Amino acid sequence: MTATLTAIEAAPLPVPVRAPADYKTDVKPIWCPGCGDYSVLMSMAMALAELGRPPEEIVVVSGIGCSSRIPAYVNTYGFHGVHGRALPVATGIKLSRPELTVIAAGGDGDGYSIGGNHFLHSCRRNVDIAYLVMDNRVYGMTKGQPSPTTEPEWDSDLAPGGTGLRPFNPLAIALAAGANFIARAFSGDPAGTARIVAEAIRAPGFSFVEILSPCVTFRPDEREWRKLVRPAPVTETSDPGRAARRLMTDDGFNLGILYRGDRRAYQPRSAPVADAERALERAFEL
Amino acid sequence: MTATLTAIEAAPLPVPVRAPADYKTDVKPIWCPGCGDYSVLMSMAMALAELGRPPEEIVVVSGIGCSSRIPAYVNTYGFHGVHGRALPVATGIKLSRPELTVIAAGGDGDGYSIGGNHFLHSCRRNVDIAYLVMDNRVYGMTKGQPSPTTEPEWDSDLAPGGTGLRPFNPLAIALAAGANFIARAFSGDPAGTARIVAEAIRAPGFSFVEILSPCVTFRPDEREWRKLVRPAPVTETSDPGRAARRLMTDDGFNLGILYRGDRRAYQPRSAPVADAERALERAFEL
Amino acid sequence: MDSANRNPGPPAPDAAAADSTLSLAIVGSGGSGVMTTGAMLLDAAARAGRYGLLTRSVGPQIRGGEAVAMVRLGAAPLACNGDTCDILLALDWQNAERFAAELALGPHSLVIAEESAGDMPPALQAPGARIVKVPLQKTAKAIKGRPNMVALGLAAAMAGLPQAAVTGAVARVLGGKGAATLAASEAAVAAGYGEASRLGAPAATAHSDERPRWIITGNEAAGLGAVRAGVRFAAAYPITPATEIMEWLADALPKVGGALVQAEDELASINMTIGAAYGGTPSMTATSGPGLALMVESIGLAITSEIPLLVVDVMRSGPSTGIPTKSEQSDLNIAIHGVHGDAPHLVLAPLSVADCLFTTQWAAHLAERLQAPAIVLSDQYLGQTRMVIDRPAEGGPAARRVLASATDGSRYARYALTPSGVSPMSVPGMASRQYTADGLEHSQHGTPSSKAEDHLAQLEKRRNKLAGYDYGDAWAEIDGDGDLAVVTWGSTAGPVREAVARARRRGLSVRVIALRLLSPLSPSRLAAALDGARGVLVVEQNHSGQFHRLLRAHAALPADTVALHRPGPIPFRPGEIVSALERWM
Amino acid sequence: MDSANRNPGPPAPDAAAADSTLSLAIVGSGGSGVMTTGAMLLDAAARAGRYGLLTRSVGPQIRGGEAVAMVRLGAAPLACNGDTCDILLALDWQNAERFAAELALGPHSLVIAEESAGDMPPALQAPGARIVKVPLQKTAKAIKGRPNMVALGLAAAMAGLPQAAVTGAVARVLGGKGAATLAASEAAVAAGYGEASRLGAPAATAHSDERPRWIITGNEAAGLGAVRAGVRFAAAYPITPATEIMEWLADALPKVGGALVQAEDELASINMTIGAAYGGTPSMTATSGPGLALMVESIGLAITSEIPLLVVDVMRSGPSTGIPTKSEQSDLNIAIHGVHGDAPHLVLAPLSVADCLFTTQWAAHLAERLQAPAIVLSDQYLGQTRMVIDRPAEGGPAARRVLASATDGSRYARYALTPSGVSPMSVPGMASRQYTADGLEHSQHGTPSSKAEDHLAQLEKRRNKLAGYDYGDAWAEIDGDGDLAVVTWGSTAGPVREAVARARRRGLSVRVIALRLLSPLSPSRLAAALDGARGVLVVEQNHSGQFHRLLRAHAALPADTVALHRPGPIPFRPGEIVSALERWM
Ligand SMILES: Cc1ncc(C[n+]2csc(CCOP(=O)(O)OP(=O)(O)O)c2C)c(N)n1
Ligand SMILES: Cc1ncc(C[n+]2csc(CCOP(=O)(O)OP(=O)(O)O)c2C)c(N)n1
Ligand code: SF4
Ligand code: SF4
Ligand SMILES: [Mg+2]
Ligand SMILES: [Mg+2]
Repeated sequence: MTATLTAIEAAPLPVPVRAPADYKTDVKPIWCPGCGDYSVLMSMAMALAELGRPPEEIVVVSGIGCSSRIPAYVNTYGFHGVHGRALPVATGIKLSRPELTVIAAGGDGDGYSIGGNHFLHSCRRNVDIAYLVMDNRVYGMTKGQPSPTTEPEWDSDLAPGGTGLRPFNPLAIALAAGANFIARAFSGDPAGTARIVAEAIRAPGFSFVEILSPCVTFRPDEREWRKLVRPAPVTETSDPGRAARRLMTDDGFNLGILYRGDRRAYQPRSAPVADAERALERAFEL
Repeated sequence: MTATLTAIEAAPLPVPVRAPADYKTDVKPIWCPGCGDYSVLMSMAMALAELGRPPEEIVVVSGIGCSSRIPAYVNTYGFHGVHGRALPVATGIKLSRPELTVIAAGGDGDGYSIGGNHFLHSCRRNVDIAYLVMDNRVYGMTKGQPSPTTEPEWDSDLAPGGTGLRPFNPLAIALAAGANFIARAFSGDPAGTARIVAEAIRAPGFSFVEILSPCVTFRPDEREWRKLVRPAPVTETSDPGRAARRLMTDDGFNLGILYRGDRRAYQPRSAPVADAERALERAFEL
Repeated sequence: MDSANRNPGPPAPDAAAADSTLSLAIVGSGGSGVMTTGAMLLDAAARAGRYGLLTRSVGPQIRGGEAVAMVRLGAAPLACNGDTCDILLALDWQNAERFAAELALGPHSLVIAEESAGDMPPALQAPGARIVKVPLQKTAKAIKGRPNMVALGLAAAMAGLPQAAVTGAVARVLGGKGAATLAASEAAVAAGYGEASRLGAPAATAHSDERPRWIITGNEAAGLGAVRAGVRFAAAYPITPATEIMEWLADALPKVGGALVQAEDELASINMTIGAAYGGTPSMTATSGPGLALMVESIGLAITSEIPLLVVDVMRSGPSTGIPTKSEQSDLNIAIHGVHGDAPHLVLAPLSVADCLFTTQWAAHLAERLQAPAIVLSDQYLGQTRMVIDRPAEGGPAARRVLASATDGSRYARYALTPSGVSPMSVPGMASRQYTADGLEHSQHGTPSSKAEDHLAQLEKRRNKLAGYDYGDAWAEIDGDGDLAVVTWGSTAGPVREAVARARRRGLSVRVIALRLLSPLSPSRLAAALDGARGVLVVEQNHSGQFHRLLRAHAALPADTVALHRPGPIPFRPGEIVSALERWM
Repeated sequence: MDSANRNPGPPAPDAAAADSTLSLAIVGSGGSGVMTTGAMLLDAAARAGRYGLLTRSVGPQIRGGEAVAMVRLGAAPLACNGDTCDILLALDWQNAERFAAELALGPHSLVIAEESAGDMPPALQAPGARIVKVPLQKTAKAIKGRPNMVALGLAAAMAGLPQAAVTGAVARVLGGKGAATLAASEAAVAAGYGEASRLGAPAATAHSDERPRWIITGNEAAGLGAVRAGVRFAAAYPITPATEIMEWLADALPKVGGALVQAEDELASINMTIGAAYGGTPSMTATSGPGLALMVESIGLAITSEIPLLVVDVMRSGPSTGIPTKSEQSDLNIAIHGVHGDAPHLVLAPLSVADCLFTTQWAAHLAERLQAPAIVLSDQYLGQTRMVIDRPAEGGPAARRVLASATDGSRYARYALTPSGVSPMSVPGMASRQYTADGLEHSQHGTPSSKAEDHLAQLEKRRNKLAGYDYGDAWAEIDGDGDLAVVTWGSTAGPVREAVARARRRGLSVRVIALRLLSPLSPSRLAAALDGARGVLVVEQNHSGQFHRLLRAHAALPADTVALHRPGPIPFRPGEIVSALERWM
């Protein structure tokens, strides 16, 4: 599809062994000391090192938020777009350049609030993208408003006394919408997160990883998460009915791969025809 | 909340008995002869007559599409907004005028494609609105493109040979997102549809009714639906886990009320304080 | 001048020929086959060496309502509909009064109506118009044909087309339906010729002109222009009247190794387009006003992150949902000024149905060349009018990006401050050239910056790369050098050209300046084009005179400047513009 | 003139006083308490009968990075930051060089730095500036206080504030924290006064001026203006720098019987607002550039369906995500022209922090009065600057809608063509007045119409109701009648006023025309205001001169017109404008 780029698709070279550090830039993160996103960054680098693809064949796409700053800190190609639109950008990249590894990343506000429609439709479309959501149950970047995953009673200036709304269940929605791989990780366990992220990238189709990643500044209570998380007590399933039941009753702290489907990744049919342009033009002749 | 309007909230009058015709205007629908939406209109009028509220206390809100033309044909207050945004408009009306009956209506493209995010968040927010989707698995108004519920192999100019995408499962998503009442109806059964619509309006919180409503022009094959639909073989449930399992495996043709939850409808706290404006201003004094 | 920026110079319509055109309308209710009849008539005319166009209008019903096919034929390429209808052919009168304003019957009009259809609706009647009744139904029944095919024969005969041309057109459309259908249709056409001879049809003339012709709509031409330039990815969300561009591309792109994907909404379609373009593939989307409104935030992202991108806006009557099926040039404001912040980008408008090909192709070229989004303002009239045109020249501008060269070890500065303002761009796959594209203000390396000097430097770069580029002579089509100037843009150039041809015959010395490039506007080129004009008429199809305001903001107009603007839904007619020119006669 | 449209006439700053102001900045790294110190200093100044303002700037870190609090104090109301910093107080030097451009130290500046903080960063150094070191840490440690409270005492003393005023300010902020904290703080403040006396602080002066004062930010004032007008519903999606408006309303609205709801995105927030407004409740939302971009499609819906609506856009540096925490006036284009189709609506801009109250209130009034959306263009500078102002007058314009009268049996024509263009509106609950609000073009009854005459009639109605309304003298603040005019809008009016005061003292005869109403623009009022001006300076804070282009498009400007425009992030300083005026001196 990229006629201009054939030159760079040169013969394969022997794959050098790469370390996590090879996937990090030296741009200093703007994150607060102690923010969960530092660990997610580390996990991403570990996962990419494990997979070992050259950094230039990987693209990390994000929206806007503290978590969405991550592309600048990863030494791959990056795209820091507008709030809520990481997934369509990632979709456009992957559909036009299927040979690239495409990862979308961002926050719970970016992905579940303003970006909710793309989340739904990306699950359904099932393009081969890994989507990592750093869920801190708050809008960090804009200084502490409730997000869709915020607990109903959490007090804030924008929702004094709490929103009173039932939190959004991103995993159940991902399943209902058709995501092919659904997992939950915790930033406090970087090695476990790295394993899940690597697996999500490897899995075909749309892979969704919800990463619990505390916001120490606006949700200091989330430091307690480390006591609440646990490996999911049940094994991975590929039965959507069973997964649905589990996820509808899940308390939000079960870690691991919770669903793995077998849908084929979506890639639009492209069927080049010899001399196609001429044929297209001929249709306008009398 | 509407200080300007107190005059019209006069003393209650004895409720006259109303007929379906009292809820219809004499504007001629633009729909094609045979379109399923005619029956939906009839069912709405029947349901409203059954409930018997004065037409001026009801608002029907829609987006854009053939189905979204419905407000003009119903003799209530109406709002024909832009494509995909019926639900937020309905939400604004209901939250500021809780005493009104608010119904949102539209098509599968309007509600599940461009309006998907509002669908998600309306389910979650659980405002007391009934949402009726006339699903014809196609974009009728723009002359026949696939919608999220279209079958993967359905051929069209925009997706020659079919989209290849798994159809969207609106009921499963509504459940995962928190809708409090979930039902499926069929326009070919106007009395049954009227019953379900009346029940949806009565039920507190966000009530979602998926109405199979054939597009005879672009999906003539949908005339066959009348052979496929059946009353759901199972009884109404209020257990989300069980409902999730059922809906994930449902074939799309089970009619009836499929889930009824017990969440309280959302209404923001309003706590008027005497002389509040003065108090607010005093905070700026030294 | 870069050859890509050379004006393709579509022929101005032959002034003499413009007077010898025939405007013919066929009206009927749903299912009467009015549209097929119109399309066949146009096809037949092209076969007979004529030029022509077909516009359509329908009632509010989604399907099966009343419809009118308006065909205008002439010996030279046509630019627009005529002032009035010469011949109206009515298969029936059901709701036909709805089309009164569009049809514009006049005292010279001939109305030919099915005899069983009853009386002509009063709203349609024009004093002086002659009405004759014909037995289309009866004739058709007698030969087991369809009344609309009888009407086709009748219309073709009234237009002086040889019957063989009609046979050819019918064969092309109905060829697949079997010999019996074809034969019945031909018999009906012949019967129509018979009816016409009784009405005194002119002698048939096949023109000797053998120049190869195409029949194409503006929407098809726009799709083709994009493919010619090298666009290989499109993301689409359906909207009237832009859907046909995407439907054409859905078929075409896979054949040239590309792809089209249907998005969930316009927020997704523009961002998918941005993603694919970032990845190195020339990419586009098409939409209309409401969709463009949803895209402006992300167009701003493409501007700031310097991603090339093509957006075709096929305008319809606004604001809001407005009149989705009708034309208007009222999206100029949002196209130029609808992005928040200081956000320079390209805005272009095709000047005719045929020019939808060149302008879209050129826009794709400029977008890639200048790493900026380009918005093409087509409209419902251009997009959906079916036009007989001369076969376009081959080739034309290509979308080619200034790519970053191989690494020399230094840190890659994606947003380097170069003399032209265009910075060589890397795309994924290029080793050691990784960067993060960003909608935050940034330094030359792409890292976020809130420094005043970085902000200013990048704002200047983004402005200068567009303002300083040499757009050659393709920025406008300038015709003549009279001391009056008609300044216009986009589809209104059609009626302007025809009006000016008429005004010239009445002795007026008028030039036409039809702008193809609307942003950036070059005040110096505009000034040069206006040099010596003592009076200016600015013509456009919207209510508030958006283009006139834009010109005022950027150029010095003479005191004697008149703004002629009115909204849709009726297309501009040359006569309206001639009237406006009369003050200078 | 309707009293609602009377200019509230905030006092122009006392020209003499403007010269006797003090600009004082406090810098320090995260956690050093710079912001609290600044806020207490401002509070103390207000208690001492002064006026003043506080602006803040922080590094890119979300929390805990370097910060600077800039306080300017004076004897008369202030309009903007000063040209340079008189006193810089450094708690430490960590990353303080980031603020070099904002601080603008000059040869007369005095730098007071914590002695243990090391050397001043070279980027900050200004030739001639005097540097003294003070032991803030040591002093604080000795009395178990906090260094920033010592700094507060030092700063207050250097500003000549009586210590009692500081005590009052500290008590207000720390009152809730217990007597021990309070005592420690007071001791630290006292220690600061001690340090200051060694540096030769001036004698304290409490002004006799007893006028009651408020301390308020523009965002708070905008919220209050809306509530005063009668706004009772708001839908919100957080965005910097508009979030504080919504946070203020989240607390305030329930108390006055209204409500605020957080939406899932801006598409939802604008449509919720539309829904509530349709229902009869004066309603609003607030956002910044990216959010406004997402709202334009639905603002078009409100225009077409004639639904009153208030949108406050607190502008930040664009385009795209831009510099979210910094001010700029670059959303004028999108605010006026960002809606597709011909889409007239109201655009206003507050002229000062205090005026955020009146302008927002007036905008809510006009929106309801004229049944159209009103966009208020505030900006980060106005929104987040904390200002000491005179207590505003009570009352002001109210949001009151022209409601449909009780049924007289005739069919209700929601979009009736009235002389004023405003059609009495019904709201749900009113019997026999049902209608469907529609974004499709419509007849007077609201039923969809694609007729040319309906389209034109409704376009004219929607334009005329705005263009024909008498906006009284509130459309602009006009000061003086010199033969030069400085024309400006929004927050830039502040530095313009101060600059003009200075220029007048240098003998220039200058008037100021500061526009509050930006759309519709009245060419005749503009012409009257400009009458007799031989030269015009147009000042605004953006890169492309958006307001200048707008003026050109609508008004005749003298040949000697100079456009002074530059982007953010640094706020305009009066000196820049004085320099531009020098060509006429
Ligand atoms: C269109 C638009 N609306 C709003 C914003 C303001 N905004 C920036 S980040 C953000 C939310 C971030 O929350 P989340 O995605 O959870 O990321 P976090 O900061 O918590 O990591 C918002 C609302 C924006 N930039 N653009
Ligand atoms: C922003 C925007 N995008 C696209 C459109 C064009 N459009 C009008 S209706 C429609 C889809 C209608 O489909 P659906 O909601 O299923 O309704 P149906 O016509 O099938 O009843 C579309 C895409 C529009 N009006 N506005
Ligand atoms: S505000 Fe919260 S999410 Fe943002 S960087 Fe700080 S800790 Fe992390
Ligand atoms: S196109 Fe389909 S959905 Fe629309 S009116 Fe016709 S039958 Fe109904
Ligand atoms: Mg978050
Ligand atoms: Mg549909």
